[in-house]
Amino acid sequence: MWAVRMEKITKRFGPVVANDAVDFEVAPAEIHCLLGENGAGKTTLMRILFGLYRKDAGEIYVDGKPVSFSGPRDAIAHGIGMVHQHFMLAGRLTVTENIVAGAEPRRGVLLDYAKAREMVREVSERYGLKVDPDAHVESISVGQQQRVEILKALLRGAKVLILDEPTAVLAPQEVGDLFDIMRRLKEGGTTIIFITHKLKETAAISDRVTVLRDGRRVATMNTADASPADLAELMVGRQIVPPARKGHSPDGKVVLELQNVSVRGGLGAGARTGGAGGKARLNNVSLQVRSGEILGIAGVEGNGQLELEEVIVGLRKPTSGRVLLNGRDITRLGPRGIRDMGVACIPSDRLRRGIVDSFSVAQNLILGEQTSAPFAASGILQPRKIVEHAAKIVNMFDVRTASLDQPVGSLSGGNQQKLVVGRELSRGPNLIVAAQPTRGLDIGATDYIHRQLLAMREQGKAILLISAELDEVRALSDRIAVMYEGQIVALRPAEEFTERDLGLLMAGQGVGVAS
Amino acid sequence: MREILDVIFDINNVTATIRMATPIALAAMGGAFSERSGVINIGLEGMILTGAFCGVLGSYISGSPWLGVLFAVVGGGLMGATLAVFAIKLKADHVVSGVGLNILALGLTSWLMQVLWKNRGTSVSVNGLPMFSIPVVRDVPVLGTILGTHSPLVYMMLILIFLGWVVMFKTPLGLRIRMAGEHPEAADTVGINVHAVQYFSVILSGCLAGLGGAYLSLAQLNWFSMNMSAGRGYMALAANIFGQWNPIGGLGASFLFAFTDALQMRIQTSPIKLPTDIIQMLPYILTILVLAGAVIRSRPPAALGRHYESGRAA
Amino acid sequence: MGTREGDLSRGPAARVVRRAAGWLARPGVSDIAYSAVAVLLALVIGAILIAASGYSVIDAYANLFDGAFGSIYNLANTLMMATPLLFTGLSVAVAFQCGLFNVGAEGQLYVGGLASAVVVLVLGPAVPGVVRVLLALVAGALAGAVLAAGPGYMKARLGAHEVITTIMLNYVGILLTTFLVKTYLKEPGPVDQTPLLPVGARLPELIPGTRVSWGIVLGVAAVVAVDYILRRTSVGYEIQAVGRNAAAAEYAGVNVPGRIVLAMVMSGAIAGLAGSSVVMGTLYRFITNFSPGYGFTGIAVAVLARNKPWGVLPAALLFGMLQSGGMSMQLFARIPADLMTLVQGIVILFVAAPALASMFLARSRFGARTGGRG
Amino acid sequence: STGVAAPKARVAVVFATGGLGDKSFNDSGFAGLKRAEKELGIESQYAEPQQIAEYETLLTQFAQTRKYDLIVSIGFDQADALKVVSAKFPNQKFAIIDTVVDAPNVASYVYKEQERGFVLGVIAGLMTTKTGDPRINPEKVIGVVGGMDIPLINANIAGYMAGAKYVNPDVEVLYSYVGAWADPAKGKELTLVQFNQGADIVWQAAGRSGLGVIKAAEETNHYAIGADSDQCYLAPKNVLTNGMKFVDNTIYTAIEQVISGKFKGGIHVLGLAEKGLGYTTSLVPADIVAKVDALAQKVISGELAIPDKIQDVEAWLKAHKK
Ligand SMILES: Nc1ncnc2c1ncn2[C@@H]1O[C@H](COP(=O)(O)OP(=O)(O)OP(=O)(O)O)[C@@H](O)[C@H]1O
Ligand SMILES: Nc1ncnc2c1ncn2[C@@H]1O[C@H](COP(=O)(O)OP(=O)(O)OP(=O)(O)O)[C@@H](O)[C@H]1O
Ligand SMILES: [Mg+2]
Ligand SMILES: [Mg+2]
Repeated sequence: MWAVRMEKITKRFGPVVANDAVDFEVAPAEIHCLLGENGAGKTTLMRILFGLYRKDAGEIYVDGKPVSFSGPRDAIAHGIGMVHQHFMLAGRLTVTENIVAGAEPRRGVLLDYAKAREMVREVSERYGLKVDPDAHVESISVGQQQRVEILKALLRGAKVLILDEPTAVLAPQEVGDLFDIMRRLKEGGTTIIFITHKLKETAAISDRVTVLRDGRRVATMNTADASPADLAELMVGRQIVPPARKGHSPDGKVVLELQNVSVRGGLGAGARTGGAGGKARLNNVSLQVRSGEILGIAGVEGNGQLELEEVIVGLRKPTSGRVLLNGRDITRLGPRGIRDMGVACIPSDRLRRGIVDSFSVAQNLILGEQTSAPFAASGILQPRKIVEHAAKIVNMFDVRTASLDQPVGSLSGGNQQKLVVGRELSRGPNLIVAAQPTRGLDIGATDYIHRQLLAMREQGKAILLISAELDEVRALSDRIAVMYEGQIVALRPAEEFTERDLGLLMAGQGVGVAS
Repeated sequence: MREILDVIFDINNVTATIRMATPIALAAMGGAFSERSGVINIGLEGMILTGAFCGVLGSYISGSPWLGVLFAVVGGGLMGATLAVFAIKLKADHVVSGVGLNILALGLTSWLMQVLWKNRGTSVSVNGLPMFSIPVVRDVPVLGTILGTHSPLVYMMLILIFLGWVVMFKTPLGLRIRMAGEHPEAADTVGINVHAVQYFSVILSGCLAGLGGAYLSLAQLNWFSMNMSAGRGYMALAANIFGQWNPIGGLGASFLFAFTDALQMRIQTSPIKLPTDIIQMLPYILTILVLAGAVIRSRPPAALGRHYESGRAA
Repeated sequence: MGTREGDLSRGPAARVVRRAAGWLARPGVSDIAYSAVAVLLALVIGAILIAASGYSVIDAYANLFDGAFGSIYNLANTLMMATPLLFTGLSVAVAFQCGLFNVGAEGQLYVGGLASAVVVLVLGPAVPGVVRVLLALVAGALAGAVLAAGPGYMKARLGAHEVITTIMLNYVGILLTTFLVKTYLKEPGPVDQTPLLPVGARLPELIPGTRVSWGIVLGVAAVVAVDYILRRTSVGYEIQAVGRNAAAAEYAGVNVPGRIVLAMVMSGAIAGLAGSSVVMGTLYRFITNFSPGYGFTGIAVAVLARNKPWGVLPAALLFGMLQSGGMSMQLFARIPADLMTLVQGIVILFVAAPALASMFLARSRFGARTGGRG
Repeated sequence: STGVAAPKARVAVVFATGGLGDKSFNDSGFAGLKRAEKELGIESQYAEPQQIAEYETLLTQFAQTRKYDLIVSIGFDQADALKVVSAKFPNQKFAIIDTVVDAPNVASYVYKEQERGFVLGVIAGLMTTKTGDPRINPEKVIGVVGGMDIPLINANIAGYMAGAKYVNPDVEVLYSYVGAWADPAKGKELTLVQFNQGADIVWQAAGRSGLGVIKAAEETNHYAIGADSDQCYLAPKNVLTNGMKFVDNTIYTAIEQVISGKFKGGIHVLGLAEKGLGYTTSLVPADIVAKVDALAQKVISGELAIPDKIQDVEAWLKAHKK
């Protein structure tokens, strides 16, 4: 008997058929991987299972019994829990509040905060998911936030746990931790549906795998029987070959230089990014990025990468130190001036900083260029030019949208990211700051963006790649700097690091070995 | 100089402050509940007005001012329910629904007044609430003057503000309200009925503003007068924001507004000779200065003003 | 599934079609249809109220219609009533486009109105009338802009919520103008008001013999200008970007505080012109406390217009119509003004709730053709 | 009240924006109109505009019908509109209250508000020394709460100050303004401030805001003075007297004159002498009534000309030292 069986599930959003008569079965206590390109319909299928979307057609069986959910409450009552792709957390509330909301322990009419904290501590210890119960969610790292999400589901007694791209925001170490947790849960009898774009992870953790493509199921098989290459081909319909990288010329012109840059916590941009705390966020960081090279910044998120990104694009003034671009001091120039000097930036938080989701595709594609030729002439926008440009980028970067007038908010996450990457790379920059550029992207899109970055490198651009994705950093970078607690603890040519070295350095161990 | 200090530190200013802050603080707390749940409430003005009217109507019908207070709470609550239906169920823009409600309340109360009492301007006088003195407190020198004798609704306000704070920050319901206003999807996915929580909050908001109205018409006065809310709903709106969507903060802001107003009134009859219009500007200028000086970055609930529809219906 | 539509964007014909559709949404036909249905529904409720109160519905609505459109004079009246609302509605809408809620149009229109009056009176007859009118309009806009710039600056630099500051500045604007008039500009007599503006230095009548002035043309021009700025200029783009996602705008190099101040300045300038249009085109002088709340009604106008410049036009006309028609209803059908106020509130609520109209439409055959929404 | 027979006259009234229900001149004017309907057999029609911009339209709409024998404008802010309309319709008879429109077909009725203030000041100035009355305290302080700081209200206040200090130079007169005509709660608070400063008699000249003045007096057991009409019923033990303004009589008389063909344009200045203004004796002790009646006589005879500006009071007092 299946733990969950979904039969001929169909879901339409207007003209879009997100799920087209999808059959999907999960066995009890298995880890089932759900694969598919961006927009294949994975999230939609799972949201239907969780009662968030109402299906247009089809049947759902839980433990063999037909069910009909009119909302998540029903799904939760049937032991289904879901960790969402975009976290469902209220940033201003505490960890405890987020976890217990809807299932609060009471003392009389009051919420028993002591008990709630205790419950959180208890579950988090049982499953080895450490979080500070009193921290405000907006002030903890994404990895931590994810734990909060998992705790939420576990506290509600989930027997079927849906994890929608949980690893997209995690550092390698954290992915390892998550897998340990998943295995422990599985041993305890929990069924897990796991969505990912990383075939390595599929192989590492899952028992079986289902592939969706264009809203239809194309295959379900035992993981052991599927090679990564086959799966990739099933997903995107073509073979994915990792891009080749030409040799590195170590003596290009220095484009970006940071000299002893420090940023101390407090208000300022920190207030806007939600980070709090008064410790040093960047500590005496010095580095150079030369034209024709990719400098990779490896590190667990929350170790100063965001501050680094903000300092370089001018959103944050360092407390000390200087930033030079082509030899010119840009420390106090501000985002406008820095952009005008030819800096492109793919922000790490694309939803918040990369797009205006109620603007159309065409409008978003000139964000940051709204005052520059050819899109504006003496302050007047040039719709012709803007539309031509949009059409070009949408084509070049394979942004899937119904039209150029579509609000960007209605695009899938992957397509939003492609749009941002396309916009930034097409600006003809001489420095590219790419922060988590492939987060959440499917293998096809990831491959595409990697190729684009490498092409930029061939053109002699200087590229600063900030990524929590070890494989990505290793595959693309000429040199790698490891950040830990606001400091650069190692900076060497890429080939001098082993994967293990990097992992240890990122975890704050082996600082002694830093060069 | 001496005279100026006498004017500023006149203890009666403080007593007047408490009186004048009462309706504003109640409505501000109403605003806090509504907005914490995600529904913008520009309709406080109309809710106060309706409460004031219903209060008099209740006392007129029953002869009992306390039944009048009940009427006011119910009347304000009905206005809240109207706002809720439009803003939540019918997905009307929250701001425009509130504006519409204010106009509706003005028309409705004036109209009913003609129907009931054949007079547009003022109703008949009804039984108002008697003053209440706290036995021991009233004899304490300074405290007695400030807090010793007030309308029972003043004490009720102070208690309600505290209770409101407890509900908002110390109870499961409060958590659900805050979650609905911060992240309705998150609330929905943990099984919280977002709309139910919003209905509750907006209706409660109307009840509280209605009670504020009853204070005007049954405690400060004992009749209804056309448009007697006289902008207090807008002041409550400001007080709620100033108070960071927290009932106690709202009370603080209401005290600030009321105190500067009391000061203004006191200055008018003091030896400080300034043009009346300049004196009357004082509360507003002072508020702006305090706001600028305090550097309070108001951060509204993240999902304020948004219509939430769980994916079920999508 | 999303389809690849890149090729759709090639070819000049396709471009024209797309641009006609507008790459910034304008209020669509459906918006207008829904609003019209909502107004009708509200009038039906009004009819029930009128009938229940013992008046003749036919008489009432015949007078409403006649008062609003029955003659050139009445039509002009509707336009006159709509004129200040056109400005204040536009003012509030502009601020909303930048994510700002300007509750201060009322105060801004007072200072604008006074500034216009002062310029006309101070310049005196030596200066040609046209010049005086133009300078007075500029002064009105400037004064409104100055009063709005404060909240804009405090919002941008100090994070002070504009709702609080603009509410407070309303009172300041009204009291300050009163003070200035009393102290420096008062015409002797029982009213605190400036002397009459000379005939040559007024906004002339648009239709001779009626009360509608060129103010309404000015208002339409403002709509056109604001629409153009928002849709077609870099600055307008930036203002909207800030309104929709300030963090992204900042990341993209937009001067966010600057745009916030600019949006408030634009909003204030337009509100200031509301005052100028009344002072120079209707009352012909500044009278203390002259506004019956044009600034507050402007909020309703703006939101009914979905904050779109072109939407402000029908929304303001609707209010003008209800007011001038309401006057006739009161006068000739003897319906008390309060009932009209009541109906106005209902109209606003109904028009604000497209779902109500669509529920209604869904049940009628009309709905089958326009399709569902929302 | 309209019979089958043709009415004696048709009268239209355009009220001030405050509208009916102000318990002040709109209501008083309305009462005059109703009395004329009943007693003179006229037919009437009226409008309650919401904003100044409507005046001209309404006056025009009435005048256009050419069926009204008299069109009355209530309130000083209708002057501009009436000036325009009366010129357009030179054969139409108009009347306006509280201000002057200089046109042959307009009868303008203005009141010497300061005379009413004067007699009330006399009463209050004498009364505040009667410390035997439980509502009177030892301090010689009286007050007045105005609706807005405008000339019409200030003429009242000036007369009040002059009257009080004329009979009792030691008396201190407090005055403050609500800043609104329809905020009784605020009117009450302002009054409480004055009571706290030692006042025991406060006059209200604040429209509906002024009803709060009477409430404050009742609650704290002090005296209030009513305005425009007899407001004793609001607090029978605490309304000392009322400053009357007979807009009803004015309108009634005007209508009467229209019917009898005696109507004449021009300025009619109404004061105590013309019985356009007055006061009630209500709770005023007989000795004070006698004194105030005597002084009123001096005003009526023209012996005392009361100042109508607050800043002129000092000088006037000096000139009239007894
Ligand atoms: N609420 C919605 N309204 C309209 N369209 C939607 C909605 N949710 C999803 N879609 C569309 O349905 C399709 C499937 O989306 P879904 O989010 O399920 O994809 P996915 O497989 O989870 O992609 P990704 O890997 O990018 O998360 C996409 O084309 C998407 O644009
Ligand atoms: N409507 C009215 N209400 C009150 N008093 C009025 C009214 N009309 C006239 N009066 C006053 O009654 C008196 C007689 O008025 P009438 O116009 O008959 O005489 P008059 O001597 O011709 O007027 P005037 O004094 O303006 O020259 C005058 O003192 C006048 O001011
Ligand atoms: Mg997804
Ligand atoms: Mg005394």
